[in-house]
Amino acid sequence: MELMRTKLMAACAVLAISTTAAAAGTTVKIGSTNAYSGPASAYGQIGQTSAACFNWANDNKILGEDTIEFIPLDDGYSPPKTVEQTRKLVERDEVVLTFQQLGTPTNSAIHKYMNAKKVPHLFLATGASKWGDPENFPWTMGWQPPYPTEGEIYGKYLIANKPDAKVAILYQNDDYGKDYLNGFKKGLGDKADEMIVAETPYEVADPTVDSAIISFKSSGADTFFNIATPKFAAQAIRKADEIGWKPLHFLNSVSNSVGAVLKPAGLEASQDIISSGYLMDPTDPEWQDHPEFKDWLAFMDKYYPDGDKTSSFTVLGWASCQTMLDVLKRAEGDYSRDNIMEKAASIHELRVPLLLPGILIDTSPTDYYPIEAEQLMRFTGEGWERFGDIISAESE
Amino acid sequence: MTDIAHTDHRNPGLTAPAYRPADAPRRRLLSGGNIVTLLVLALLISIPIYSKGFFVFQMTQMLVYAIAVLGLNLLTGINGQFSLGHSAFYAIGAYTCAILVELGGVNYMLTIPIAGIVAFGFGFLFAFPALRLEGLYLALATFALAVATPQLLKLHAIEQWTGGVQGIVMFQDTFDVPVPFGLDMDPGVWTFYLTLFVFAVVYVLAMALVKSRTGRAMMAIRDNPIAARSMGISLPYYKATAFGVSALVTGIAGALNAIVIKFVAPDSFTFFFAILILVGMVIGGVGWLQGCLIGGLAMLYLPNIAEIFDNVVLWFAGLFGFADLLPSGNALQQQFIRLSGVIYGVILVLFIYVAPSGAGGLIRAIVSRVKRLTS
Amino acid sequence: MSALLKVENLTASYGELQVLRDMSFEVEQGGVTTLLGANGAGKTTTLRAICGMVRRSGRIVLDGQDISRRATEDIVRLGVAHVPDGRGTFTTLTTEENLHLGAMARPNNKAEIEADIQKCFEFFPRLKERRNQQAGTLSGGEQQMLAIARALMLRPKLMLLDEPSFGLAPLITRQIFDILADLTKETGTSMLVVEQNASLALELADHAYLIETGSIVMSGSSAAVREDESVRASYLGY
Amino acid sequence: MELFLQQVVSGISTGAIYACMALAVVMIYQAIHHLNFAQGEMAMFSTYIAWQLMAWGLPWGLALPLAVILSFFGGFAIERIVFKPIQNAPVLSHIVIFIALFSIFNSLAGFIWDFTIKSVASPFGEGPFMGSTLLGKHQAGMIAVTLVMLAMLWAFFQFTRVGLAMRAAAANPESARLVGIRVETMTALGWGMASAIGAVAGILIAPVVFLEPNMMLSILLYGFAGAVLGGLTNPLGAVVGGFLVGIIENLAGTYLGDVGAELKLSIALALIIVVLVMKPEGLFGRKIVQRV
Amino acid sequence: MLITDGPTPVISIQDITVQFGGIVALDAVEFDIREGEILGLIGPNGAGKTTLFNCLSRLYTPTDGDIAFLGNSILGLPANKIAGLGIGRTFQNVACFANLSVRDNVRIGAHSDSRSDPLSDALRLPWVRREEQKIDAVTADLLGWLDLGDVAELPVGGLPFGTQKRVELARALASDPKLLLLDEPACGLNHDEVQELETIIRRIRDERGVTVLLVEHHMSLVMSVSDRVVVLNFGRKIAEGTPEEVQKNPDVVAAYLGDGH
Repeated sequence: MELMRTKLMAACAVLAISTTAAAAGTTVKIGSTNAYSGPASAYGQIGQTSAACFNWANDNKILGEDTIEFIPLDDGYSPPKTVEQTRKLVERDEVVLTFQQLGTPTNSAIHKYMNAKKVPHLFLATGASKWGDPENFPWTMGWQPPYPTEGEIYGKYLIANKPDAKVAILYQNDDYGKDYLNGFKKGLGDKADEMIVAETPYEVADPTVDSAIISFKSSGADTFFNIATPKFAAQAIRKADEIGWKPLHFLNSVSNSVGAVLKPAGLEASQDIISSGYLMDPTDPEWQDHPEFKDWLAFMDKYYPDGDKTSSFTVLGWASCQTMLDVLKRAEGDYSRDNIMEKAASIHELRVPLLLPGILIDTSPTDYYPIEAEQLMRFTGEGWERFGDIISAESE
Repeated sequence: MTDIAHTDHRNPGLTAPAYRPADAPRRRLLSGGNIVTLLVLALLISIPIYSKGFFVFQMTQMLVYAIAVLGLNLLTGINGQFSLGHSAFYAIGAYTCAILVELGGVNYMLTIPIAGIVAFGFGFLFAFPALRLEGLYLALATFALAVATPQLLKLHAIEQWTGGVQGIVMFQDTFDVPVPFGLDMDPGVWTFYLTLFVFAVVYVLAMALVKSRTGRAMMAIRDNPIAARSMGISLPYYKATAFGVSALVTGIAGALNAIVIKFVAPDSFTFFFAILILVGMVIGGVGWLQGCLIGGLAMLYLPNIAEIFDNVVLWFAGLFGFADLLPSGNALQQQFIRLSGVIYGVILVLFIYVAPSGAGGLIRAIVSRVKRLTS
Repeated sequence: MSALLKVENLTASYGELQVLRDMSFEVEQGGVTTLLGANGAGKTTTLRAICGMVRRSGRIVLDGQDISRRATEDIVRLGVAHVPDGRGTFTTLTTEENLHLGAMARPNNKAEIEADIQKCFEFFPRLKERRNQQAGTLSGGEQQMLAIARALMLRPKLMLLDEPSFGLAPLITRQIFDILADLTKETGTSMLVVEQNASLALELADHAYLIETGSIVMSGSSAAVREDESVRASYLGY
Repeated sequence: MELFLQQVVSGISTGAIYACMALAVVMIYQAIHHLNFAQGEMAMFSTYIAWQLMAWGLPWGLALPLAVILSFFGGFAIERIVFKPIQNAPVLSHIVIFIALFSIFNSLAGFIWDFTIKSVASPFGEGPFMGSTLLGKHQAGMIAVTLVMLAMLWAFFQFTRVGLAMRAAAANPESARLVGIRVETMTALGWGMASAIGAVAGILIAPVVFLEPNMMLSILLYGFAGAVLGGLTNPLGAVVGGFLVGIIENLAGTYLGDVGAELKLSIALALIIVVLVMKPEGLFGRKIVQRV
Repeated sequence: MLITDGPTPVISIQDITVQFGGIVALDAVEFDIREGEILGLIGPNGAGKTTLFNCLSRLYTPTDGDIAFLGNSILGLPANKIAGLGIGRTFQNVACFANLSVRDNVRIGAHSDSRSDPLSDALRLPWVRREEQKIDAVTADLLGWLDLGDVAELPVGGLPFGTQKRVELARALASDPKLLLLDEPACGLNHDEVQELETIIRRIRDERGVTVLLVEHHMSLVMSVSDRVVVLNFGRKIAEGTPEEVQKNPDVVAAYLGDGH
């Protein structure tokens, strides 16, 4: 109880300070939850990058005299904790919106709440398809290309290029894995049942996925769809190489970071893997002289020096934070929830730094999927080589 | 030294015990314990009057946790059986509630006792293999149960009821918990009072049980199983009952959790939660049921205590004038949040140093010292 | 004769329960002293108090050195070998390992230790036959022998023996006491023996103390004590 | 049949992971009669130390032994600093301390080295073992090291004075004091050794599962399972138990269809509970007969 | 008071043999306990007294022989049914429920005399309350009877040993037993307490009509309080009779003082 009171007093003190500062401009309070502890803590870097990005924005007066107060809280990837922390943000800290909350089960737990409270629930760090449902959930908007879309892209590619493939699928036994799986099957169309010869789920608690890869090899599969998070994706890549199984290998974009996945798994072993992307890969030599990339490096050096400059998480954090800043800029000082949601739902062909060239952000009151385009790419042993056109669900 | 030396230390005068009839147990209405209980109850009832929605919600959570701690304490503290698997019974309660409400259309208030009964059944059945296991082995078996729970909930075969990995979103249509009896009350406040009511009922019944013949038998088994058997106490019966009752209470907490959070998913019931309940129980005091509120508070606040550390440090920095050395903006808070596990762990270690037997032991020690000083 | 062990005003308790009250006695250099008394009189506790295994107060002096505040293992290292009641055998270890453990407080001289083990086997040929057997599988008498042999491995100045006859058949008890008599003659080891079987103990000992409810009620030479009526009374109730 | 064989061999090689960990579990159990929940995190932390030393440019031949030695002293220090002051506290309070240590090590590793996976080079090299497609060089090396460690432990306990003293202190602390053994030192030594064995296990496991702060989370559980299955008092049993758990898990995942794949962990755990209920002392454990 | 020819034996021990592994702890022991008597059972350490005791309270099952209570064999019953028959016991090194109050310890003694179930208990149904009132009355009576009123609400674990022993006695009497088995009640008591104990044992028999089996090392207590004495040595019965007879028995003297006397 005592603790509570000090905390409340501290909160009041902060409030007092911010009101005096308000003479110069308004403070926009933005909340977020992420897994800073527990088994999913690797994703914490995304939130760290955003926190640094908002500091950068304040220092560079991106919103003019207005400042952003970013409140990131830890939910340990546990849904009840997410509810608690989100309510803390909305009801105690009275944030204007929440940004980039991490995870599918965690966001599912507050989906209804945010919409009932009419608080913008923006640019979630998860690619589940359910975040683009403006009719039922007008206050929730994702950011990444939806997982099913990406799965579908691989499926269609396979039908076009290798219609007689025998496919083995490894997927994480949760929302994320199943979204990819369903999208992929949709891409394969009627031939799905015929083409898929093995379909094995794994649990986050499993130490390795070696046994599944061995089964795949003996099932006679010649194509492999790897729907796994970085650690397991890397294990699968290495094990396949170790036992001499060389299928046509599709790797979901969640785990296509060269630094965080392919390098640990072995660059040799990763040769010829196909994936798709929408962000620049920070280890790709192609971008090293790109102005956006250099800006990002400068930002990282100054505002997040501990951050991993080879990880796609820090890239994602920066790019989605820039999207957020654009929405706030266009709000032009009116930081009401209605106005912010309206601006978020009217992004038109926005280019944010570090998206692949040609990929733009587009939203409308009926389109809550900001990024829907991806480009296929193949790993050369050193970096990703993009091929083919930018494939966009929007263009269909 | 050859002579014989007789030394007699016997006391002269024998004192045979006088026959004095002892009083029947005294039940004073205004004992210290009762006054504290009433004060705490008054404090809890008044929460929605002086605080806002979020704090009410947090206190609702705290009460739910307190019920879970109470449930575990009935097993471990009262009956002496370990469990690292109570997240499983909590999950059973939560899913029973969610499935009945969403698929069965049952009134959510009605699902609370049903969830308890279902959990009782599971607990009672689980007790039978558990009867053969003791101490460490029982801890491991229950731990295995906790680890397996999320997997079992995700199982494809029962997906049509459990919603698989997606879980179940509750109160789809109304969003908020429907407030009954035409009461004009905020749903959050209503949920708080409902939880408080259930907590009070469970607490009173648990206290009554502990003070009854059944409770005494359970505690006798904890303190000395061989002597307990000689008193005519059946070990299997009471151990299984303790398991069942403990699961029942924890299941009720699970059902309330479902109602409060309005969402159940396998990821909510990992073994981390079982460990959290255990920590809550130890902090409150093993075998001291009154400690469940302290345990609930610990479960609620301890894991996120790192969030306020920047304030604490800034305060000290202001006091001692080293504020300039600290990073600006929210960088400091960021660092503390990244260290939240370390801070949590260090606080636990320090707590056990100060109070090896939990808050219960500490309070008893203080009370007895005060009594000794005043008498 | 000089006293090897001098105990003055020894008091000891288990938690709330005070078991020893102001006990004073001595063990002479090279001699055998016995503590007699009924069960629960505090004999075992006396030995445990000397070894620092219960909370105690008072003065305990071994060979001029105050040991009343020392930890058990340090007292053992000063040359006090305790053969506890129930024998304290490491039941899961072999006979030979038990003997090696007896020498744990001595410097690690392999040859000397090996020689001492052989000596033990000479005293107790039965143990030699059982050297690789788990100590828990030995018979009661053999375990008692092992416990004594293990104590000897320390090359102790003082041996504390707690009911060496416990649970043994008369013939075996007789054997063990004969060996103890030989031992003290041959090695000159001082002994403090706690025993229920008064006649055996008095035969072995030079000096005896009688304890009742945690206090010494009588002391004297074995011969004198043997003749005293109170011994009979405290043992047989008349 | 080939699949079966492959899965068994693959089970053995994952089993080797569990066996390593089970060995550390048995070691600490001998010393303190508890299962240390923080054991896996301690092993993970040791592995990071080895990784860091190598990242600083030490050759693995120097870095690994140094990490193991540091872990030994770390374990020793934990017993002295954290547990000695509360040795009379109730058992559950000790379990809470284990949980606290778990949390501290996990969070600290993430803080220092962050949570992305790192590859640790295998000291045995990569590629197939003797041209076999079933077994990699690392797996073969891991199995060999586990067996060598087992043999060394056995020799330590069987033939050295300290080993004998540790066994005595674990079997009967009071009698151990009576022969002059410093029981507290033996307990701390047990912690140190368990921590060192854990370090070896971590270093062997990391090349397989990649190094990251959560890498031991489930492995420790399997390690417990292996140790309990084999009998907590028997290092050989623990190693065999570890291998068995690996094999059972793989076969369940392969042959029990969808349910098997989804529930392979649960099936392995259920099996262990069944074994415990039938034979509470484990498959190879010694039954302790108690007289009332 | 000496009863040489009681009506029926309360308990009759018939040729009981117990083996642990290869060790014979009890070898065809046979004797009766008659109604209303105090029977002393003595013998040197390891004679088998406690083993016999544990057979009577069904913690051990004899390898051979039978034990009949009021004419019916008890060997088919589990340990927790023994109290219900009317056999109470105490333990050698006190086995109180250390964390519970004195009053609760005694209440637990009445466990086998009442029938409540967990649900009725939690709801405190009227009939449970009546039962509790009965237990409370019995408890209060016993606490007064054994002078435990002042410590009634204290946890037993912190009380002096002698008091704990009295708590155990009260607990054993709470189920209103016909036969009370006392396992070395004098062990660890000081002289005054032993005197008190002697009085208490007599009063248990005289005032409450309970038959007593007393296993004890403390000779003066056994000899002064017992009506008859049975002597065991090495698992065998070596003597049976009045205290005077037993004290003069040469086998008994030899067992206790050694051959030299």
